[in-house]
Amino acid sequence: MATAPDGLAVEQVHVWRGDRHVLQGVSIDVHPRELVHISGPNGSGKTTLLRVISGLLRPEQGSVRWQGQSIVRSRTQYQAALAYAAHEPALKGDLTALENMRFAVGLKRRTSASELQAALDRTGAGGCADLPARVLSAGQRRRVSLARVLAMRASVWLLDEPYANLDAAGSAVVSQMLQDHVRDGGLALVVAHRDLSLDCAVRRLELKP
Amino acid sequence: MATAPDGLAVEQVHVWRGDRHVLQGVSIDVHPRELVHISGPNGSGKTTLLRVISGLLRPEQGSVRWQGQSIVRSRTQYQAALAYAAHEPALKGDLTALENMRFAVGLKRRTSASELQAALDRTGAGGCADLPARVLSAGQRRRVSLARVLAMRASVWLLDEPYANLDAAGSAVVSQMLQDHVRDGGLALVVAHRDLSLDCAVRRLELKP
Amino acid sequence: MWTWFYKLASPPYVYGVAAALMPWFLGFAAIAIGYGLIGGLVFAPPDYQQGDAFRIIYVHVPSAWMSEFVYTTMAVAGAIALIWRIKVGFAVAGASAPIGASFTLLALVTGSMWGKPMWGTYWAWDPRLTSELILLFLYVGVMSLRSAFEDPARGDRAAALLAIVGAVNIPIIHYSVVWWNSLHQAATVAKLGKPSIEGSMLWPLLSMFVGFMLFHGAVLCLRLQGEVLNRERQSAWVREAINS
Amino acid sequence: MSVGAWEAFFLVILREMRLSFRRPEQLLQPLVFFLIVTTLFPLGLNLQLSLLRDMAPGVLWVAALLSSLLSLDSLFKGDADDGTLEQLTLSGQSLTVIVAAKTVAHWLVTGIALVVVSPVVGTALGIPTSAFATMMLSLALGTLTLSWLGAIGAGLTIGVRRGNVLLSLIVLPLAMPLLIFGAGATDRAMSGTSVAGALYFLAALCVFTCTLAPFAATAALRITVE
Amino acid sequence: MSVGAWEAFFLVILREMRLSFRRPEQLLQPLVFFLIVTTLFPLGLNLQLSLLRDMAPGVLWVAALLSSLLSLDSLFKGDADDGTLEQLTLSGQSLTVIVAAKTVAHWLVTGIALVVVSPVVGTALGIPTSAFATMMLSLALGTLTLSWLGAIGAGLTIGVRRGNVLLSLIVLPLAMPLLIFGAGATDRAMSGTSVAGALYFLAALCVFTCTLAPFAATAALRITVE
Ligand code: HEM
Ligand SMILES: Nc1ncnc2c1ncn2[C@@H]1O[C@H](COP(=O)(O)OP(=O)(O)OP(=O)(O)O)[C@@H](O)[C@H]1O
Ligand SMILES: Nc1ncnc2c1ncn2[C@@H]1O[C@H](COP(=O)(O)OP(=O)(O)OP(=O)(O)O)[C@@H](O)[C@H]1O
Ligand SMILES: [Mg+2]
Ligand SMILES: [Mg+2]
Repeated sequence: MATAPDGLAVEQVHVWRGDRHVLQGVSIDVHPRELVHISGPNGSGKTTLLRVISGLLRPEQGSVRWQGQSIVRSRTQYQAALAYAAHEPALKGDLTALENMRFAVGLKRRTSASELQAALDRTGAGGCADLPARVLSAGQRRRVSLARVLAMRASVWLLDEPYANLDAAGSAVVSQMLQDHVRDGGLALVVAHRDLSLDCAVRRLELKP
Repeated sequence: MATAPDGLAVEQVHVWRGDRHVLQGVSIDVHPRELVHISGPNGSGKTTLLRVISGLLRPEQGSVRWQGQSIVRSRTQYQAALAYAAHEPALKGDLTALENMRFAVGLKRRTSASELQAALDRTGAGGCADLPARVLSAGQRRRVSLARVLAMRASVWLLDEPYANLDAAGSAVVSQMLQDHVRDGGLALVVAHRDLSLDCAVRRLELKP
Repeated sequence: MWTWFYKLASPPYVYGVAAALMPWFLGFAAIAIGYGLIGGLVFAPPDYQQGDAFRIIYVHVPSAWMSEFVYTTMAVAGAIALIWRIKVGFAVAGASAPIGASFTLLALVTGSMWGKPMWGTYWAWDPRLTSELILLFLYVGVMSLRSAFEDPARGDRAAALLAIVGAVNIPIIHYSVVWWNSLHQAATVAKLGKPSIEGSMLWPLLSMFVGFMLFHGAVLCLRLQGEVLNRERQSAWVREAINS
Repeated sequence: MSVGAWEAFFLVILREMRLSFRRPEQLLQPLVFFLIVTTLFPLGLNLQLSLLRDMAPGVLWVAALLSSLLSLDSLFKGDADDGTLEQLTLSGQSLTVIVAAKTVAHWLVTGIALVVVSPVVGTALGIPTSAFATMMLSLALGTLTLSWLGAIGAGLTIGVRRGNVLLSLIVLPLAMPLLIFGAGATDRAMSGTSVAGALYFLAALCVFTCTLAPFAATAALRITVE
Repeated sequence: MSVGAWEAFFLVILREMRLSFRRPEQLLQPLVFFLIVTTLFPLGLNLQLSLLRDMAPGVLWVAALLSSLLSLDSLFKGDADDGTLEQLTLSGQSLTVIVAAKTVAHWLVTGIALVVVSPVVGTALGIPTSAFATMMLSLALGTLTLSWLGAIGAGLTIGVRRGNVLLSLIVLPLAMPLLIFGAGATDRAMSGTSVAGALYFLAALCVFTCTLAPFAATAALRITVE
């Protein structure tokens, strides 16, 4: 059994939800500088898989390993190297976009306001930095959550439909982000319903319904 | 001033949010058998416009008329003829998909379980009918909310990013729904970031940031 | 027919009127309160039972009355604003709440200062006292509801609605002494027919009351100006008023 | 095929009931809260039984107010959070009908249950059986009135963070007369004096609120929802 | 550049404070609730003053428990609803540190405020000045313990509708000993007997909860977050 001591290894993961056998033995190895595009029809278990890989959900069978170690064992180190953007942008409505970034990123690494602002500018949400998240539009929220991923400087990215709610300019930014991340040695698992046309190698993992 | 006695007339609508002048005098007439595609960058006020048209939000200036009457006056008749699908699918997590449909649609018109089930089948969410909405995937929820629009048999459709979270099959269903609705004499305003390639006339309303 | 009404209620007009009236209110308030204080503290004879302690009546009773009066103003202004969509009504209601809360607090504080010599305790759970405390809660509720909204327009409307609903309690506070037997003084002054209080005590008291009313008028004008300016800060006439 | 107001009313009541019964353990919660607050009291006081009997009506009523209030906080909040309140607003039915249905359903689920268990609590606190009828009737009137007041408060505090605290700040002062007359009636029934006055007052208050509160609550919702 | 546990602890405290102070008037609300609940009792009791003094410690403690409880309900709920709890869980920091920070912040915002206003309420209820020191000390210990107990309860009830009622079911029984000894201490201080025993017990309870509750609360959260 060849583990991937420098990457992420998902091994025979099984998950049942209610009566449904949602993940039926999913396996995949992902190395640094690799990007995996997870696709599949609605309800096929893409979000469930990402939650398993992030460690939020324990699979009934199978395991996830990071640098050769089970993520249950090395949870804190693994999660410190991880950035997860879920369906919902996970922003506190009463805090401004910048404050939201500060408290979420600040738990992973020391940052400065200017660095956070730069990340917001990069995703095109710079103008919203001082607005409470509650008043932002759907696309602006998505941009803030992507800026958070950027600012975390994590090596593992798990992105659940990062293109949702974004306009054309926003989509281009996401594609650029992904390319840069992979080029800089990161690895990413991205759920998307559309084709990713990126300038880097993209592996595809298709989940069956 | 030519009002549209058989359709929807948006006249010089202005909305301020905080210090931002979000809608700066938007006007559009929509007649039955017409479909308007509202587009524009993130944060340009598309959702705000739909909320104004639905009557949820009162514009600071300007008015919306339905069949020649201000929707403030004829609110209940107008809203009885309206179906609005917001960014969020608006489902009660503790109720099943079918129950959700039943209570939302039941306030507009008398329906039967089989009719609701047929609508769910049409959007491809038939299999989820008896699952509590809480456990549905993002795309399945979107499908249920679209089935609700279908089952309401409303003549005015306001859809906010109906394609979000849907897989290819789901997107095709939405396009088909829109075409049929327009062909049957309905009118629709649809917010979408991608091009709508429909088999019917599509007018475009582009909001500036 | 209503146009004159709306014109009267237009913000620039109200702003001007408030600015013009303020000094007059203030001046007459000073006179009335001056007479009341001198009459009450110097010329009125000490009470045969309470000695000089009773003199706190000259602050206590007018402020207690004002606490109810201001609440009523606030509710009425809120109702006008909600029903006829007259924005100045919200400004009046918004300006009134803190004033009324202050009068209520003053009545509570002076009352309990008076209570110590009279009843031997600062506070007793008597209906009148409790209902005055509840009035304070009502004011606090209205004020915190207003500020709980991000959007000031919504806060205004929500607070106005609450003020109207809460107005039901005003008669309850007023008649609490009648309905429950209580420690507190029953109506002595505000009784129909002959008041059961001596003239040399009564006149300064009434004068104090008038003075408090006028003073309230002055503060209301002042706060109203601020509220109107703040609400209309986008409009042309405010810019002019500030620049000139 | 359009839907009449009564039909809509019953449909919304059905919806609320369905939601409540979906988690049956939660139906019990206001009740258990009621039981716990009434037992907390004697515990905190460690005093003689005679004293306890004197304060029984007060404790009973305060517990009923608080437990009913705590569950009121979620009257519109859940619907506002998940977007279903918007759908209800846009249903083409009068919002007043919907608000009325939700409030009545709330009372059916919490108020009536309180009334039903009150004899148990009353016995524990030493209230004599002869006073039960008055106690239950006054509680029924009181909780219904409170549900209406709470609907206004809940409508006003949607979307406000920590709305539950603001809600109690708004509603409890309005509910004070209820408490005074409700506890008063039980007290009088215990001492055998006439209770008619207090009960009439409660009934009048209840009718008054039931007529006006639906409109106030609707207005409140309209203000906060948009 | 990785972030230490203490740093994370203070960052989370800062976050919670920022959230509380964003709406400063809301900080006052648990206080006002405390005041209102203490007002309710005398009203419900038909105002026999002698009675009131006897039950003052009980009323004070019940009000403190309830008001602290009411605000505990939102300890994790808000974060769970908007998805930020997931982000906190995935932050790479020990969840125990985060839970501890949130709980301490809760106590700093509500508990301390209650302790500070308790003399006002105490005076109104007729507690003599000589008993204030005991009252305040016991309240401080009690509210801190309660915040911890509440954190366990709040962790268990995330994701459950009408969480606040369930929360009180879980927490109130745990809080019984607090109430008995807390009100007992104040009672004894009022009658001039020795309070040391009750205070020691409270302090012991507080230390005990502060050591174990963080782990229990973390475990509770983990169970419900999955
Ligand atoms: C904290 C303690 C007290 C509070 C909150 C309080 C409250 C009030 C209020 C609200 C009123 C106005 C009632 C109305 O006409 O609507 C009032 C009036 C009055 N109070 Fe007090 N009071 C307190 C203590 C006292 C004490 C200790 C005395 C003296 C024995 C006193 C004497 C009076 C008198 C003489 C009036 C005028 C009654 C009338 O003619 O209507 N108050 N108080
Ligand atoms: N308790 C349950 N009983 C039955 N089915 C369940 C239960 N919980 C979850 N499911 C099913 O498990 C699947 C979860 O899928 P998941 O959210 O991972 O889908 P997804 O691939 O992310 O879909 P989407 O593209 O719509 O986001 C759904 O089909 C859902 O209906
Ligand atoms: N209180 C406020 N202060 C400043 N700006 C605000 C306030 N409330 C809303 N806005 C702005 O108003 C706009 C609302 O836009 P809306 O939600 O209608 O956008 P949208 O076109 O639907 O965008 P998207 O494509 O992202 O859904 C946003 O730009 C938002 O930042
Ligand atoms: Mg998904
Ligand atoms: Mg939008």
